[in-house]
Amino acid sequence: MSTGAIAEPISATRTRGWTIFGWFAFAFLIASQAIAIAISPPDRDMGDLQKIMYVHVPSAWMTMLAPLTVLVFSLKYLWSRREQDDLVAASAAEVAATFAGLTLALGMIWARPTWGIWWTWDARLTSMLVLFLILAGYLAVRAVVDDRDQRAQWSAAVGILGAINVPIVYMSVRWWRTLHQIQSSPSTVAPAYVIGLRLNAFAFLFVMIYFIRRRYDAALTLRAAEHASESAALKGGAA
Amino acid sequence: MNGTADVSAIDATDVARRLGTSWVLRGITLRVAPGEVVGLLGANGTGKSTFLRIVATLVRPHAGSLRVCGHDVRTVPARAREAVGYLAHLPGLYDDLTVRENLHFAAAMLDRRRADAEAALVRVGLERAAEQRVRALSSGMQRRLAIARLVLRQPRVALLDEPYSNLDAAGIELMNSLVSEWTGDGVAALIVLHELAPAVGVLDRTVTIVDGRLAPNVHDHQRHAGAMLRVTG
Amino acid sequence: MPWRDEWRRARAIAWKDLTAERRSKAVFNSVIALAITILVLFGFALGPDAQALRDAAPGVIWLAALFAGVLAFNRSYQTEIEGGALDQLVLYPGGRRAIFAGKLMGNFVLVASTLAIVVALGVILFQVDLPAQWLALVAILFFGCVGLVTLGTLYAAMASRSRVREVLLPLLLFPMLVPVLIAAIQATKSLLGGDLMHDAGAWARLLAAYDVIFVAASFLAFDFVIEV
Amino acid sequence: MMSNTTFVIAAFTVTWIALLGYLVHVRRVERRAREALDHATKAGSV
Repeated sequence: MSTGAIAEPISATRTRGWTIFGWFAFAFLIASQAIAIAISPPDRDMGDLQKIMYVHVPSAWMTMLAPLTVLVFSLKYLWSRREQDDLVAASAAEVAATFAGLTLALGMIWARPTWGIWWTWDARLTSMLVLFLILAGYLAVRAVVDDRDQRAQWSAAVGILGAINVPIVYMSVRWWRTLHQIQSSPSTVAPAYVIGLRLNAFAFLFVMIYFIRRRYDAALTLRAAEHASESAALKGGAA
Repeated sequence: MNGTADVSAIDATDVARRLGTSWVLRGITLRVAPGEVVGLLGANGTGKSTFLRIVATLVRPHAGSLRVCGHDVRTVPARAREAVGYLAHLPGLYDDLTVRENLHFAAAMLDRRRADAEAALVRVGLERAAEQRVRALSSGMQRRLAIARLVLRQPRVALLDEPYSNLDAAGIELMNSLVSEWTGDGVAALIVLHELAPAVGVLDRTVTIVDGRLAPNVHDHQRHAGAMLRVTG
Repeated sequence: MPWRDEWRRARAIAWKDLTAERRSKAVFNSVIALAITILVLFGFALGPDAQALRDAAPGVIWLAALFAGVLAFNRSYQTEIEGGALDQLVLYPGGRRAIFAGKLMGNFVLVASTLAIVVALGVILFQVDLPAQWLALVAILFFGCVGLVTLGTLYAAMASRSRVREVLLPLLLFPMLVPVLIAAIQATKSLLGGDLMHDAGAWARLLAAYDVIFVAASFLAFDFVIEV
Repeated sequence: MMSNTTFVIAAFTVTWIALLGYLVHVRRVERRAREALDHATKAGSV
């Protein structure tokens, strides 16, 4: 039973702080993309396709990082029973699903010119699709259950087992793929691209942190509203 | 079990429970001593059964505190659960198993001997129907089997949700004799009632839920007076 | 010794589920009917050509088991919920893991017997010739079934108590079972082909690891799932 | 070569659509939450 303190709404000063961080994150992203495109060498055969990696790879990394956040905060919730931990896990799951969807779209945009088909059962792409479905399952559980504690406990269980399964899914899919054709990973990253990639990876990281934080703050406000209307109803009843 | 006199069987303070955003229970404060029988009255939908399920640790309170036999339902629900026996509105039996099999299953789950199960069967008068599938039993007979399970469990706190519904006169007599027997051993009972008549012989007092809280009640029978009441009631 | 009490309770629950099921056959008949229907429909879908059928047989057998399993998992809790029996079950003293263990064993016997029938029928319908190492095939079927039943029983404890149980259970279960599906189907395929590449062993190890991880994780998670 | 550039542009466009789209979603959730909070606190104090 979450006897923890009811989550209070976020104070105004903290919001302004995070808004500044938001602007910084997006500015940093624009800068990173511009720099990456500028310094990447003109490619002989692939045209500019390598540049898609500047968004595809960071997005895939975030899609791996966000479920880890869900795992950590779900475990923390089961331990502390603090509503805040549950709300962070839920926010991270929603952001993870968004990045997973983006990564899948970018994977298809990458596959089309590279292999001439929109979808290939490539190990990473397929694992990403399974991860997307696992996250959809997590969000479905949260949408279906009304009681706050039950929703928190069930989604924590689903989140933890889902996160444990991510590496296993990737391993089984990779084995399944290598049985049938050599691993079709993009050619090893030329050093010139590494800087661009790393820059954009940090940019995506800042954007993701900002998204999770904003979504968490919105969830806190919603929770405070629920708390206020419930205590109002409690007092109202007595009048 | 800890039969110390001072530990109250049920100690509820401002127990509240929501359904969505509206409050079904706004703040129930009730103390039931061991050996006491309390009737819980209230119109339909006032949360009588909900409160019973909270005491049975099936449902968590959204606010307030509750101790059953001294165990806090929030911190040690498992200990509170061990002291409780819950006769629900639904019989909670397995239709495809026979009467005896249902009770032997309960005995296995409650770590009781099969002989205890047979004794409970006799106590509720179901020994002749022992080999019948529960599916074939009338609802009154099914309730007797649920009561037998309660006899087998020997709870410290008996939570009875409208136990008299679809019981015949003999069934009501059986229920009341069991309750009297239990309260003699210091077992407390909280009985959700629709109408007072069948239970009047065993009730110490009644409380009524009005608008999510307990209203102080006028029918405060004493059990010995109850006998006289039954004649006139 | 609490461990022995838990085991006794789990056995009692499994016995109760299976005896009730043996008598009513309510779940078993519908599960078998669904599995056979799926087999036959895949037969039509994949065309009469024997080689195509033979290649697809492992996949079809496991998909039939998966869909039939979903039906069985939801039903195993549903009958308890409707009669109010789940409340009584949860109120018995002692750990809730005995409930999970009991349900797991009950569901395993149900799904394993379904799988056995589906495999037998699949072999006939899809003109599959059984390999020499049929024992290895049984091991694969066993490990795959354990994975399927473990997560199915855990997630059904949630799905069966929610409004949209028919949708929620497959949505939760199928993505999580991707490793089991891939490993079981690939191992069955290589065994049927005589395991020339000797990879059936590798798949079996992956399946076994998956089972160990998720049986342990499900037992730990069950307390949080059955409560509230 | 022309087609490759279009795919690169498509990739960046899709990325920004997704990121800004999620930002719009979060702001909508935030507005709904704040309205609910104002409504509740107003009802409470009345």
